[in-house]
Amino acid sequence: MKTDFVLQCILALQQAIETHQADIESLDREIGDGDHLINIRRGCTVVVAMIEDLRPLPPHEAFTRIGKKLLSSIGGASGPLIASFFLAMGDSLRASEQETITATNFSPAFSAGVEAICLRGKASLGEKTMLDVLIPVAKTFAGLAGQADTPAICHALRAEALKGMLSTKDMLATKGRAAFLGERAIGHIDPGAKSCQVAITAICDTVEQAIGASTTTAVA
Amino acid sequence: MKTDFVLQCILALQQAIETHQADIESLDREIGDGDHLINIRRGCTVVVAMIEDLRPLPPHEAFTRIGKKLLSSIGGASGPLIASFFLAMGDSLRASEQETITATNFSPAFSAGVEAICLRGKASLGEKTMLDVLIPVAKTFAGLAGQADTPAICHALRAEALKGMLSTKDMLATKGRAAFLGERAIGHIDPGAKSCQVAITAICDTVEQAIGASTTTAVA
Amino acid sequence: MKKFLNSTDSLIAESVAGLVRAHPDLVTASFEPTFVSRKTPATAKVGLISGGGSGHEPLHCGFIGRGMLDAACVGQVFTSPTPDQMIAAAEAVDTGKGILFIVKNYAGDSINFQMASEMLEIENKMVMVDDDVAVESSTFSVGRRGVAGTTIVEKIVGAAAEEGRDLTECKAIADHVNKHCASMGVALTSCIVPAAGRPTFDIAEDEIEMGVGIHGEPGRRREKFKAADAIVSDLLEAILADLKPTRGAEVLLHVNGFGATPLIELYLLFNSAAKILDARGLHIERSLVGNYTTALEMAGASLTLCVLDAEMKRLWDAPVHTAALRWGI
Amino acid sequence: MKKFLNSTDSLIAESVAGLVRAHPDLVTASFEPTFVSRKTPATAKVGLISGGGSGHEPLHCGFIGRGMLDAACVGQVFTSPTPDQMIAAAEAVDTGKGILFIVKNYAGDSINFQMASEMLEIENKMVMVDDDVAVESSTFSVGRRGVAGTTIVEKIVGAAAEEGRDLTECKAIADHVNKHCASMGVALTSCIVPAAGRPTFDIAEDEIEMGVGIHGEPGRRREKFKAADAIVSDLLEAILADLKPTRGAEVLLHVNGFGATPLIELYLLFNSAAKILDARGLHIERSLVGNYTTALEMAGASLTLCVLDAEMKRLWDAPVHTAALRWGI
Ligand SMILES: Nc1ncnc2c1ncn2[C@@H]1O[C@H](COP(=O)(O)OP(=O)(O)O)[C@@H](O)[C@H]1O
Ligand SMILES: Nc1ncnc2c1ncn2[C@@H]1O[C@H](COP(=O)(O)OP(=O)(O)O)[C@@H](O)[C@H]1O
Ligand SMILES: [Mg+2]
Ligand SMILES: [Mg+2]
Ligand SMILES: [Mg+2]
Ligand SMILES: [Mg+2]
Repeated sequence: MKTDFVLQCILALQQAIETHQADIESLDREIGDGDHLINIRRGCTVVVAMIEDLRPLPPHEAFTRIGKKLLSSIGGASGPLIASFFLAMGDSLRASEQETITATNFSPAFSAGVEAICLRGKASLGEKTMLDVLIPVAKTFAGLAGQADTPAICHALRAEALKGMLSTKDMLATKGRAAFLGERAIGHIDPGAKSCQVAITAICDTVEQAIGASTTTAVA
Repeated sequence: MKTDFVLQCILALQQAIETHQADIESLDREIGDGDHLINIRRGCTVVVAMIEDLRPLPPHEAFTRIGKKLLSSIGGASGPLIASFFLAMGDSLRASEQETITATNFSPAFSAGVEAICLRGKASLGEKTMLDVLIPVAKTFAGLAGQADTPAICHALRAEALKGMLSTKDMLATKGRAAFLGERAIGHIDPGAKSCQVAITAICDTVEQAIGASTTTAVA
Repeated sequence: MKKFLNSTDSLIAESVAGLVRAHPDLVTASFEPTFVSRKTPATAKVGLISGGGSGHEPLHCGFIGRGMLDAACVGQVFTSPTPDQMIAAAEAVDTGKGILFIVKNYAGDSINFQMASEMLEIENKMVMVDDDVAVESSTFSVGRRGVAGTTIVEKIVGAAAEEGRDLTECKAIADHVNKHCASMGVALTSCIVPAAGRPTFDIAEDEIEMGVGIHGEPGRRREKFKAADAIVSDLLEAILADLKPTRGAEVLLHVNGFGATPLIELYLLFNSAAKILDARGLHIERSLVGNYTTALEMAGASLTLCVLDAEMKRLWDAPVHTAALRWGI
Repeated sequence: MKKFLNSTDSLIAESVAGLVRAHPDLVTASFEPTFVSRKTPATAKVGLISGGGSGHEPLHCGFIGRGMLDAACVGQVFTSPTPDQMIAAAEAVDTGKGILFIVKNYAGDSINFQMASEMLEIENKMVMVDDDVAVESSTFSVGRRGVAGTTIVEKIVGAAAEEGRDLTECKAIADHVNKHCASMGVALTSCIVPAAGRPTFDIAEDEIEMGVGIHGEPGRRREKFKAADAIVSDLLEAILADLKPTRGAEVLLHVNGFGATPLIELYLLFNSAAKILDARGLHIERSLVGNYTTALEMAGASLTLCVLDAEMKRLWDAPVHTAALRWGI
């Protein structure tokens, strides 16, 4: 998959966030400060506004540009974390010097991105954050990349994202704003986990659809 | 009627204000600032608290004391006006040197009280204030005092008070807080007119009841 | 109604006590009759006394101190104080140079201060502040309401009194400032008089009250909610129609919050207003943004424009040290 | 939702523009990236930079000026600003003596300021303000939230920087103040994030949120509404349990309104708190009452106690000239 397709995924992601806007928003009202939807939306808007500038670039360059832009436009806790994710993905892909993304080179990039979030946020699995979606997805992806076919990978990642998102519900938060709530955060899904799950699902759907529509290897 | 009976009337008046509290309050919310009931209540409370001190005094002295006390405890527009009313009544009765109030000496005192309100508030009939009750009542009282019997006077004054109160409904206000509303005050009864009507009615009722209970001339 | 209260009866006394505890170097309170005055009384100047119903804080007690008021009489919520309070305050602050009462033009305040003025055995004058252009006064003998322009009057005449101007001069300056001030406000929600326990007026989620009074009194009209720029334009139109400042005039722009409108919005209103004044060729030389003349917890704001001359500017800039306004000291 | 707005997207920019129009002698704004800094930059001192999400005004932009901050970075409502803003602000105010970032302890602020600190090619340090005792921190690595104590930290370290203390000293003083501050708040109603358009939390007419955060985050517990004295007693109990001041200690008592609570009630709270502190043998040597660290239009208030030493008192009293705090100048 080339930058063109990455951009298509981003549009799909934006669409999916809008579809789930009410959920995402109310989760951050419940255990956060009510701005997560707005932050993610702002991120989507600025990236979508860059699309024509990004199209001619190789994917690693596109990711780096997206990361830089997000770093200066989202803010909050999620902004620098998501920005770090894109910046690290750009670095990883740049190192592998590929013009085209495949499951094989994208999985380590994705893992590098998730690792960057862990470092930046000083957080790990089980702290009731977006990482409860991202870490298991990265792990599953790494296990399947090069082993399973694209639809199977998409299927597995979607399931993993869903499971991770739901797992945050009964957790005590130890990072992010919800950590201040102690027991009162229990019973609420983490908003960042929700938006990441929505994003991953949208991307998997887009990849699957593209495979259905054409069987060129450029997609996977 | 002696001071003792004046005090009985004041207790009845306080009772009547409580009975009509919702009406009085909402009228001042509609075209005032929502405090008229509270102001009148505060006035009743301080006078009732003085009752035992007032009981041994001649009526003129009681009225003067009430007026002074009200002047320093109600505040707002209604406070100094009602205080002036009592002060002027005290002065008038003092001049007539009577230990006992009769319709004949009380009517000029009442008129003097109303006159004091007019002077102090620079207001007259038809300006949508308490005077639209008080002026016609004073006039009717003056016409009947010494001419009609007490029940007839009570009956007439009650009717006059009611008519005066209702008359404020369609008036444009030219005095008091409602004057700032222009056309928007039309359709609302003046709160001060309402509380005066309630007070006069309660006093007339009390006088009538007292006559029913005993036929001593001390009452009328 | 949720308010921080112990009982509605003790609200005023407790709040005044808190003011004095918070500013013991500035103010002291007397009770029965209740008034607040400077901790360190002035020695030889015209005594400036204001007051009115409570619920407009920091007006007036927050303006007691060097360069502004000598004392303020504290009424019940939205209810004028009584003559005995005014007389006691006057006797407490008099230095032999007379007393100027600064009164907002409402029947209650006007009657009570008038009685005090008559009963007081000290030379005194009164200035009636009536800056609210929401009320088109022509047909009514009561004139206009006194609102947020009061702060400006009190600041400027405060400086004049501190400089040693005599009673006649102080009265003239206060009248002059009042004449050059015009205000109009808008409410988004109602206030709740504590003892009443419920909103003074009902207003829908998509309505605003244009020209509202600082006691939640109705204004010019009920309107549909609209953009800040449009609201500001309406308010300023009424204000400018009244003041008729000449192009190039210097003005003080005061954006006053009624209580529940956050500062972020008040500054936005200032920005809206500044753009319009720029276009009219008026120069904003001084400004004041914040909650100064409030209406309990009403959401909304008023704009006040005061056309300045050199003397007013100088007096505005003079040092002031009160709980709510302070500079140069 | 009724707010004075033209569009939620332009709210911050318009409000910042209004701030600059209202205080042109004090502050200037840069856009893209957005920060506000002193109109007249300091020439040789540690640069103090704060910032955070908008909606807490006057914090932080209202504290820019002599004796307090050099610049503040303005985020979206309740959303931390971004590293590029912090870097641009640092580069603008640096005089060669280094930068101290004053950061409220939230994940977003902490991560963004941390990134800026790493990317910045100017010597810099960071102080994390975490005065909110509502959050019992022991079990969580994130610590406590930074709330109204921030104003006190910024004032005192502001005076120290103005005196010429170096970066290490400034950081130490700020940490010292933070360690001696403890705060807790209570909400009566919710705030509304403009872009969200509805209340952040639901709360019944007879409920209060004890220990609420300044973004409307839940606190310790939801309770039945009760008398002011009882509320204050609970807040102070938590604060005193944390600070453990010795009998006879001198304190600064800060009653901070969250936005929609009128000053009359804030002073009443001050009075309630003062009675309790008296009984504990604590001396209220300094005070601050008003809306300083707000949460948009939330009704409610917080109490902050700061245990003072002679140096802190002296620095608190030092001249300051900002939009929201001013004395001695
Ligand atoms: N330290 C962290 N590590 C990973 N994710 C975090 C961390 N802190 C917060 N988050 C994520 O960020 C989300 C909140 O994002 P957002 O609402 O945009 O920012 P803020 O909390 O500053 O308002 C949380 O739901 C959580 O998933
Ligand atoms: N100038 C006046 N003359 C006579 N009555 C007046 C005058 N001004 C006001 N009133 C009466 O006072 C009433 C309002 O009283 P109140 O609500 O207690 O005081 P305030 O208007 O100061 O809040 C009005 O309804 C009206 O009847
Ligand atoms: Mg959030
Ligand atoms: Mg009234
Ligand atoms: Mg009143
Ligand atoms: Mg946020």
